[in-house]
This record gives sequence, C-alpha cells and structure tokens, in this order.
Amino acid sequence: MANVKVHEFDAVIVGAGGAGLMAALYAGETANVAVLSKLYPTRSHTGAAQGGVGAALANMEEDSWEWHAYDTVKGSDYLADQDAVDVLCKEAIPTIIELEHMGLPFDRFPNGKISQRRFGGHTNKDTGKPVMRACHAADRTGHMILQTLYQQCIKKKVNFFDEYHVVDLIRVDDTVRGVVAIEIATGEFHIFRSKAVMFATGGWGRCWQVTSNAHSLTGDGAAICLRRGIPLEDMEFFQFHPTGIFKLGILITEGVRGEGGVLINGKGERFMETYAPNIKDLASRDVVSRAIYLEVKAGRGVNGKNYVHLDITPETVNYYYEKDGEDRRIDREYIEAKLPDIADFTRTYLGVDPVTEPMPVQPTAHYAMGGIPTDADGRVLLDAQNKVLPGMYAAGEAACVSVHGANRLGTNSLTDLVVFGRLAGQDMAKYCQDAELLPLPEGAADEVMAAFDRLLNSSGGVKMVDVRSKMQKSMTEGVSVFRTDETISTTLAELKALREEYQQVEIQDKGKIFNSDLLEAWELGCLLELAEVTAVSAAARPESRGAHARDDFPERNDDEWLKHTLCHKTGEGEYELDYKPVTLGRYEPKPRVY
Amino acid sequence: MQVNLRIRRFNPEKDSKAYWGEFNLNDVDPTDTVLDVLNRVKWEIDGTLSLRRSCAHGVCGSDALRINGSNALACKTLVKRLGSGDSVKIQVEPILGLPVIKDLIVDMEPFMAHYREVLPYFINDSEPPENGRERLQSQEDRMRFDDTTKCILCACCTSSCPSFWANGQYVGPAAIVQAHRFIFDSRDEGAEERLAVVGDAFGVWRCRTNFNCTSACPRDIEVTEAIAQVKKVLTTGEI
Amino acid sequence: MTTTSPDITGITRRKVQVQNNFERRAFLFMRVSGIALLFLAVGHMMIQHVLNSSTNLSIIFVAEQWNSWGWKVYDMLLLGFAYLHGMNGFRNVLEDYIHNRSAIKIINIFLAVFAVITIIWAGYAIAAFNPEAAIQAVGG
Amino acid sequence: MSNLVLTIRESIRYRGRSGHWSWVAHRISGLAILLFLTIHVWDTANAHFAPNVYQWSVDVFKWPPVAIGEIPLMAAVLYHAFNGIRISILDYKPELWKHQKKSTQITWGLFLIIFVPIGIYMAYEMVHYWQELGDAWMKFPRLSDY
Ligand SMILES: Cc1cc2nc3c(=O)[nH]c(=O)nc-3n(C[C@H](O)[C@H](O)[C@H](O)COP(=O)(O)OP(=O)(O)OC[C@H]3O[C@@H](n4cnc5c(N)ncnc54)[C@H](O)[C@@H]3O)c2cc1C
Ligand code: HEM
Ligand code: SF4
Ligand code: F3S
Ligand code: FES
Repeated sequence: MANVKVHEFDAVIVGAGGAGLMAALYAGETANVAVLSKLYPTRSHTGAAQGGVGAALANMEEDSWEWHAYDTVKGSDYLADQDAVDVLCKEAIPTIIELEHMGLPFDRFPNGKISQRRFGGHTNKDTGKPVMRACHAADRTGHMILQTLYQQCIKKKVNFFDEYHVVDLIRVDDTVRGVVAIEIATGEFHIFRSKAVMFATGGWGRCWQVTSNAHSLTGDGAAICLRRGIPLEDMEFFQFHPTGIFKLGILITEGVRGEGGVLINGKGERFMETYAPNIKDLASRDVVSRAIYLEVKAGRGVNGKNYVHLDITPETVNYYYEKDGEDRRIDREYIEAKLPDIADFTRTYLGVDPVTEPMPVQPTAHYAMGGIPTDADGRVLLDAQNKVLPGMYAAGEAACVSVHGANRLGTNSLTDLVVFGRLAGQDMAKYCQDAELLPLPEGAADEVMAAFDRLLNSSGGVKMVDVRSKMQKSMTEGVSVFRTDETISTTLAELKALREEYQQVEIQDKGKIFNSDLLEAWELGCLLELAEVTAVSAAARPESRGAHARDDFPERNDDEWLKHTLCHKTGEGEYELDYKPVTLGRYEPKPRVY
Repeated sequence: MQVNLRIRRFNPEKDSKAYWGEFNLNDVDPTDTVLDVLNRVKWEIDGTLSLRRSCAHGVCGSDALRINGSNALACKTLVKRLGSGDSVKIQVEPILGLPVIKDLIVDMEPFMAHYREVLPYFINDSEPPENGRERLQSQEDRMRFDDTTKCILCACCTSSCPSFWANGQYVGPAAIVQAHRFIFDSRDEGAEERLAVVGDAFGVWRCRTNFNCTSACPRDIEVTEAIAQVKKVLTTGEI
Repeated sequence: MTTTSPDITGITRRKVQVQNNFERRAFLFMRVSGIALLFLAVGHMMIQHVLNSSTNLSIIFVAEQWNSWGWKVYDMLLLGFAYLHGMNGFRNVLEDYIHNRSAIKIINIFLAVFAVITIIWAGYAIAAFNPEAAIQAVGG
Repeated sequence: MSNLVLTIRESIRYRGRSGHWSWVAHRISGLAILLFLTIHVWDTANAHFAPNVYQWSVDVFKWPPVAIGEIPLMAAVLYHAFNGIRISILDYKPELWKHQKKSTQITWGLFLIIFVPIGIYMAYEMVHYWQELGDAWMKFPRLSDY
C-alpha cells in the first residue's frame, strides 16, 4: 500500500449526476463531503434528459400529489413500493420549489410561475385526461438541473475529485470504510476513508447495442456493490424507449408522436394500427417497442434493415389526421416551433430534415428500473428482510427504491434523483454526526490493485471491443424488448463464454496517465456482470410485467410474481435469487389499460 | 468511404515532443461522426490513443477537439461534412491554449478556474416568497438569458479565441457566457460582484470580437452577442 | 385557484454600480475616437491622396494648407485622436503577448510618454508653422 | 514569448471564418497605420523645424518603392475605418452580432467598392508622374542635395 494516498472525509459520494450533486449539497451542510466522479460533473448523463421533471405543482390546472402517485404506481405495473412512491410524489413539490430557489431557470407560464406540460401517463385521476405536470426548461430540463446543482456545489465549496474513477468499496462485515479510486490523470490509486459512502453512478444502458445512454454509463456502482455482497433488485426490468435514432440510439422524444407523428414499416404501413387499435402510436413505451421489434422480425423493417420510420412530415401526418377524422392539421412552422431540438439532432446526425423526410428509428436501451436496493432515505438494504448496511447509501438511476417498479413513467427519473438524492444526503449528514470513522483494514486496496494488475498484464490477445460487441449483440437478441426462455438461455450461455474470453482481453496501453484502455476494459467487466444478473433475473420470472415481456408468458401473474427480485452474487458467475414482497397501499393491482 | 486520419499524438511517458500519427480506415460510413472514427482507431488499431468522450450526441461537452483546423465536438461532426468522394482527410488535434496531458486530452483546470472566477451560481439572499412557492418571473425576463443557459462548458469557444491563446489570464468567452446567464437573470442579485470580475482588465475588454467562439459553439449560443451585452451593461450601468 | 393569478409581463430593467476603470474608458475612447477618425483620417487620406495627388506634394503645398487655422486645427485633432487611438491599440496588442506585470508597466509608461512627446512636438510644429519662413528656408 | 509565436502561427493555421479574418486584418491594418503615422508625424513636424529635411523626405516619399506603399496604406485606412465602425455599431446594438457574417460581408463589399477605383486612380496618377520624370524616375533623392 506504499503508493496509495489516503484521504479522509465524513462522507464520500461517488457520482456527480443529479442524484450525487443533490446529495452532496444536503450532506455537505454539516458533514465534510467529497464527491468523486469519473467525468467532470457537468458531463454526467443527467444533462441529456430532455422532457421534464414531474411534480404536482398545479401551476396551470388542478393536480395533486396523490394523482401523481396513482399514475406512478399504475405505470410501474404495480411493482413499485407505494410507501416510497408517496414520498416521491409528495416531496417532489417542495424539492422543485427549492430547485427554483437555487436559480434553476425553468420556463414560465404567463403568470410567472414554473411552466408545466403534459407527458405520457400523467393524468387527472378524476377525468382520466392528461394533466400538465412536467416542469421543464425548454427541452433541456436535465441539463438545467445538472448545471444548477453543480453551480450550487461550487458556491458551497464542495470538495470535488473530478476524473477519479472509483473501482472498489471498502466493506468490512456490516460496515463500510470508504472507497478505492484511480486518479485518471496519473493512474495512481487513492483510498477515500469515510464514515459513509454513497453510490450515485447512474445506469448501464451500454449492455445493449443501441442505447440512449452515454459511453460512460457502465453501471460501475451497481457492479461494485454486487461484488461486495450487496444484492441487486429487479434487474430484469430495463426500459426500452421505442424511438431512438437508428444505429445511434439518440432519443427522439415521445413528443414527436404526441404532435401527430406516426410509425411506418418497410411496406409503408402504419403498423401500430394493428398492435394498439385505440391509441395507436401513443401506446405506452413498452408496447410500442415490442411492436417495432415484431415488425422488424417479420422482415418488415425499412429496406430489410432493423429499423422503421417515424414520420412527422406534414403530408403524412395530415393524411392520417384526415383518415382518422381529426380536424387538426400541421405545417412546417409548427414542427420547427414544437420540436427544434429533435430537428437539430436529425439534421446533424442523419442529414434528414424531419419536415420533409421520415426519420429512421429503432428501440433504444434507455433506463434501469432496477439497481442497488435502498429505502426511502437512500440507505442500502442487504436482503429480503430489508436489513440496512449502515453508512452505505445509493441514489439515482443506480438505486432501486423502488418507485418505478416494472416500468418508469416519463419525468419520474429526474424527480427520483432530486427527491431521493436530497433525502439520502440529509440522512447521510445525520448518520455522520453520530458515526465513527472506522480504521481501514490492512491492505484495503490490495485486492482491486491486483485485479488491475492482472488486467493490465493479461496477454490473451483478445480485443476488448470484440467482447463488448458480442455482449451487446447477445443482450440485444436475448434480453431486450422481448424475451423467452430460449433467448435468455442462449444469451446466458454466450455471456458465460464471454466471461472466459474477458480473462484474455489484452490491454495495449501499458502507461499510467489517462489509461482509458485499461479503464474501459474494467468497465466492460462491470457491464458483463450486470448483463448476466439481468439475464439471470429475467430467466427466473415467468410472467410479463412492464418492461419485462415474456413471449412464452404473456400475462401478468400477480398471485405468484407481485414481488421484487433480489440477485446476490455468490461466486464467479454464480448468482442466487431471492424475492421480497411489494409494499402495497392505496392502489390495488388491476389490469393496466390506458 | 476511406478516411485518412492524422491525429496529433503525445504520450508524456514516452515522447518528448508531439507528432502526427497517421491511420487509414476503410468502410467508413459517411454519416459516422469523427468520434466514431476515433473510437474505431482506439478499439481496433491502437488502444493507447486517448481522448475524452461520454454522451456521443453533443450534450455533455467532453470531446471538444480541433478538427480540420477549427474547434468542434467530435461527436457532432459527421465525416461527410469534412469532404465528399471516396476518401476524406481528417486532421484531429487537441484544442489550443490549454496544456496537453496526453494525445487529445488537455488539462481543463485553467478553464474551470476561470469559470469559477465569475461566481457562476445564483445569488439571492433575500427571503423567498412567503407562500413557500417559487419566485415569479415574466416570460420576457426568462428569455433574456435563455441562450446562455445552454452552455455545456465544452471549451470549444475559449480555446478558439486568439485573445485566450495569447494570454491565458483572459477569463474567456465561456466564463463570460456564464456571467451573462446570471447577470441577466431578473431573480439574481449578484450582478455587481460579477461585473467587477468581468469588467476587470482580464475580463470582457480582452474580447476583440473575433467571433471564433460563436462559430465554434456546438450549442449555437450567440457568444459574441452575449459578451457585447455584458460590455454594454458595463458601459451604461443598466441591465 | 392557481389559474386565476394575473399575468406578469415585460422586462425588468435594473441599474447597477459599475467601476469606471481604465479599460472601460479605453474601450469607449476607441469607439468615440474611431468615429471621429472616420471623418478626420479618411477625410485626410482622401484630400491628400485622391483629390491632391501626393505626387505634387511639396512644402509649398503644406504651406498653403497651414496658412489657415481651420486646417491647422483639423490636423491637430487628427494628430491627437489618431495617435492616442493607435497607441492604445498598440498597448492592447502588446498586453496580449507580454504577461510580466512590471515589464508591461514600464512599456506602458514608455508608450504614454512617447505619445505625449510626439503629440506635443508635432502639435507645436503645426501651431508654430510659418508658411513664408518655411518656403524661404528651402529657397523656394 | 512562446505565446506570441503560438498566437501568430495558429491565427494563420486556425480555420476561422469571416470574423477571424476580419480581426487579423483589423489588427494588421491598425498596426501598419500606426507605424506609418509615427514616421509621418515626426517627418511632417520637420516642415517647421527643418524645412529642407522635410523637402527631402517629401521626395523620398515619391521614390517609387516607397510611393507604391501609399496604395496599401489607403487600403489599410479604409478597411480599418469601415471595420472599426462595424464593430462600434454592433457593440452598441449587441443583438446585431447575430448578423456578424452579413455585417462582415457588407464591410468588405463597401471597402472594395470604394478602394478599388481609388487604388486604380492612385496607381494611374503615380505611373503618369513617373513617366513625366523620364529616366530619373528611380533616382533616390540625397539629403545633401537639399
Ligand atoms: C437521453 C435521455 C433522456 C432522458 N430524459 C428524461 C426526462 O425527460 N425525464 C426524466 O425524468 N428522466 C429522463 N432520463 C433519465 C434520467 O436522465 C437518468 O436516469 C438520470 O439522469 C440518472 O441520473 P444519476 O444522477 O443517477 O446518474 P448520471 O447523471 O448518469 O451520473 C452518473 C455519475 O456517476 C459517475 N460515475 C459513474 N461511474 C463512476 C465510477 N466508477 N467512479 C466515479 N464516478 C462514477 C459519473 O461520472 C456521473 O457523474 C433520460 C435519460 C436519457 C439517457
Ligand atoms: C479611421 C477610422 C478608425 C476607426 C473607425 C477605428 C476604429 C477602431 C476600433 C473600434 C478599434 C477597437 C477594436 C476592438 O476593440 O476590437 C480599433 C483598434 C485599433 N486601431 Fe483603429 N480606428 C480608426 C483609425 C485608426 C488609425 C488611424 C490607427 C493608427 C494610428 C488605428 C490603430 C488601431 C490599432 C493599433 C488598434 C488595435 C487593434 C487590435 O487590438 O487588434 N486605428 N480601431
Ligand atoms: S459557450 Fe458554447 S462553446 Fe463555449 S463552453 Fe459553452 S457550449 Fe461550449
Ligand atoms: S473568439 Fe475571442 S475575441 Fe471575443 S468574440 Fe470570441 S471571445
Ligand atoms: S461525447 Fe458528449 S459532447 Fe461529444
């Protein structure tokens, strides 16, 4: 341990996205906090979120947090824990107001209040009609949240360790003692010794071929927890957004279809008419994703490839409006005004002008509903009995509270970040006041350093990119919008082989400074593990619920499967599943129809 | 198509001087981005190539590079926009004016230090409304600083500015954009403190309206206009 | 009910205290003198180089022009504005490249002194210029 | 000093657009005018202090290699003036910076429209004058002759 630098803090927060920064602000009020991030904080993927953050502010029309809670529970296919959902929806209101007081530049209504808009699944419970609940700042809500929180952290002089890659959690029995990180610029190992640790490291969409997620979203935090004896909850539920730009996965918001856009297959048919005769293209995310998948599988993709067209050109939209007997018509100006950012994306990346040409889209891996199990204070739970691991916290997409259950509602992730980020931060501060700084175990960083040494010196000649591509392909084929026993088993077998192959990955860069070759390889290890956990969890759930759609078990089975999955790692490639009950409340499970 | 790639390389652990590395790639899709091309080099040919990247669609600000002579985000620059025909020449260098750490990676600290100088955070110590709700703001007031809220701190602008190349003490366009975002926010009360920073000798006066910053900004922010607005506040005393 | 709250419109203008430092004044001076020079300097160029070809420039020509106080004042204004404007511009350029605080201080003092001497020297020459004496001196 | 080298080298290597080249041209023209102005001012003062020296220098200015410089000087003053006014206007009305490309085009256009005929005229006058001088046109004037 000679060349390992040791730092001491009350609390260490890993991840500087919306969740990590929110926690840092609140924990930092009384505790001495360090925020570690492998990216500069403002580069976290929270900045990519577009649509809005949900809170029942009722700035323009009647709304209540109970309605918000109802929508969330229904959207989750009743798998969400309703006590946590209540906290989410109730706390959302003061939290959003607080963000405004921090200077967040929300758009405004003419009356000067925060502007809100409609979003899929958010309704007035009395009328069943959509309600304006998504608070937003243009199409850049996530960006504004991230920037505002970072700005406040600078104001409060939070200790940032930018471009520090956390690679291990120091856990001794049922205590946490800190984390091990690599300073990317020097390649040196550092130990951050602390009373409390929080993981807010975001999602792992990079397990799949096509994703809206950043290159850096490799699920490090979840994987580290898994390796350190913490189970992962509900990993089979991963949301696929139906309209990502072909090949790139860049998100095209639901708003396009809200404005009349239609999905067209290779034969020029509006295929959603057959899958969801009533609401057609505006069916929920999981339904539309499955429809696209089936079209492509039946050879009706555009040009025989694996994509379909999303068409917002006035001719097409007006044609279908007329056919459906609707009075509305749209024109070029309307599209330019309503969807400027989408127009920019498609023009930049496809050279496609959405006003005159259809956009090629395919489902894109988007959001992890599952993750590190926590309670509503962000405290990490170790088992089905909800045993707390003292001092250990998780928040944001990496965590599973669980408020999203089997399918997350649009805008609820940003709400999740700020609400539970804040609560976890506050709880952490409280914890740090009473807790003691425990001694580091002997050679706390030795194990992970040895692992890195092995990785660096492996001479198997396998290229990392090959392993990663194979994993992404396998996950896309076996565990994506659709899965059956057969596809999952195939993927599991392939992942097992890839685990072997991964041992042979050879790193070309042998240096220390900015060795992204090495770190990417390590991240691939995390992805492989999470992919396997996802597949194992999915294989064991013989029902269809939310994002987990089993061709061989198309029905939801509340009698046996209204429960959360917990996946423990028991050895290399060995996992043990456990289940815990869903906390029900006001809203009884019933069939999900919109 | 074919891509002939020239990349400015420098590994402080091996090289005493930077040099040009050449790579030739076949079967590049014209709609691939420069980031895709660089990733291919890194993953398939030379794993030691170092660059920053994350979101891959122009919203995180990681991969500001100098591409064919001018600054841009690699992930927002399509190969086909750099040339047509069967073969395209692409030249990639680190951005200017910040110390190079390795290959395409520069030390961002001087840039971030200037960012922090302008007090880039909301300042309002008066009590929020009594009803516990948001402060009100008219849509017109909100629109005044809309453009400058889009900044992703990529440094494309600051590292394209000759005034910054000449003298790194100049706070640079990105920091002024941040100052503008708060100075023009009707809810903010820290304008005078910020104006004292950007009105200093190394503030806005160093801007010679060169406009490279605006041309380079991947978020299409009217950077020069924002700087001119701040200059105007400093000369008229009115926001 | 929230929907009834009144609309608020318009832009809030605020007055702020700003420091009137040298750079601010220099910035304004560059623009004001620039506008003055548009007439003075461009006018001067047009008169000297287009309307009168410089090929027939001689001390006689100068003597004719500086016979009137109108032209003397014109040229003195041109001299003052152009030289201060140019020297401040030169200072801007030098300050870009020379970062040593004390060095730049010395250079600035030198530039200022040089500018003042130049303006006084040439200004005096214009003011004191005596057409007849000058023409006699060159034996014209 | 390395910053000087870097800035000058990269100002030329950087693939800037209209605004960048306007800046380069503005700076070079301003410095060039200043250089000429300094010489010109000290020289013209001689009309009072040393008329014969002045008479000589007037002829030096007519010596073809120097005289030719008058045309670029005219260009520099015109360009610098128009561009300076452009900058002043845009700084006064910041929202106009949105149109900087157009404003630059107008500036260059105006400059060319005014400078080209003047430049041609000046060149014509000059050549005409040299023709009148005959064989002596390239003769460098000597101070001792005045
Ligand atoms: C394109 C897109 C659009 C979206 N739109 C919406 C929307 O409109 N509404 C909504 O509610 N949700 C939306 N979401 C979802 C939401 O944005 C994300 O779920 C959320 O931002 C995740 O935030 P986070 O704080 O958990 O993590 P992130 O913001 O992803 O941050 C992760 C942080 O962890 C750090 N990190 C990771 N690993 C390590 C490590 N090993 N060591 C150190 N640091 C590490 C990273 O540097 C980063 O700072 C969208 C998502 C995407 C991709
Ligand atoms: C003819 C009318 C003129 C106008 C309208 C004008 C205008 C301007 C303006 C507005 C600036 C500031 C530019 C900026 O801040 O970006 C400037 C800079 C400058 N001017 Fe002029 N000017 C004129 C004449 C002159 C003359 C006669 C000289 C020489 C003596 C001169 C020398 C300079 C120099 C050296 C600079 C600094 C250039 C730089 O910083 O890059 N100008 N001018
Ligand atoms: S102003 Fe534009 S170029 Fe500059 S840092 Fe911000 S986003 Fe990047
Ligand atoms: S490039 Fe530089 S000079 Fe001003 S207009 Fe932009 S900051
Ligand atoms: S990778 Fe995020 S901006 Fe290019």
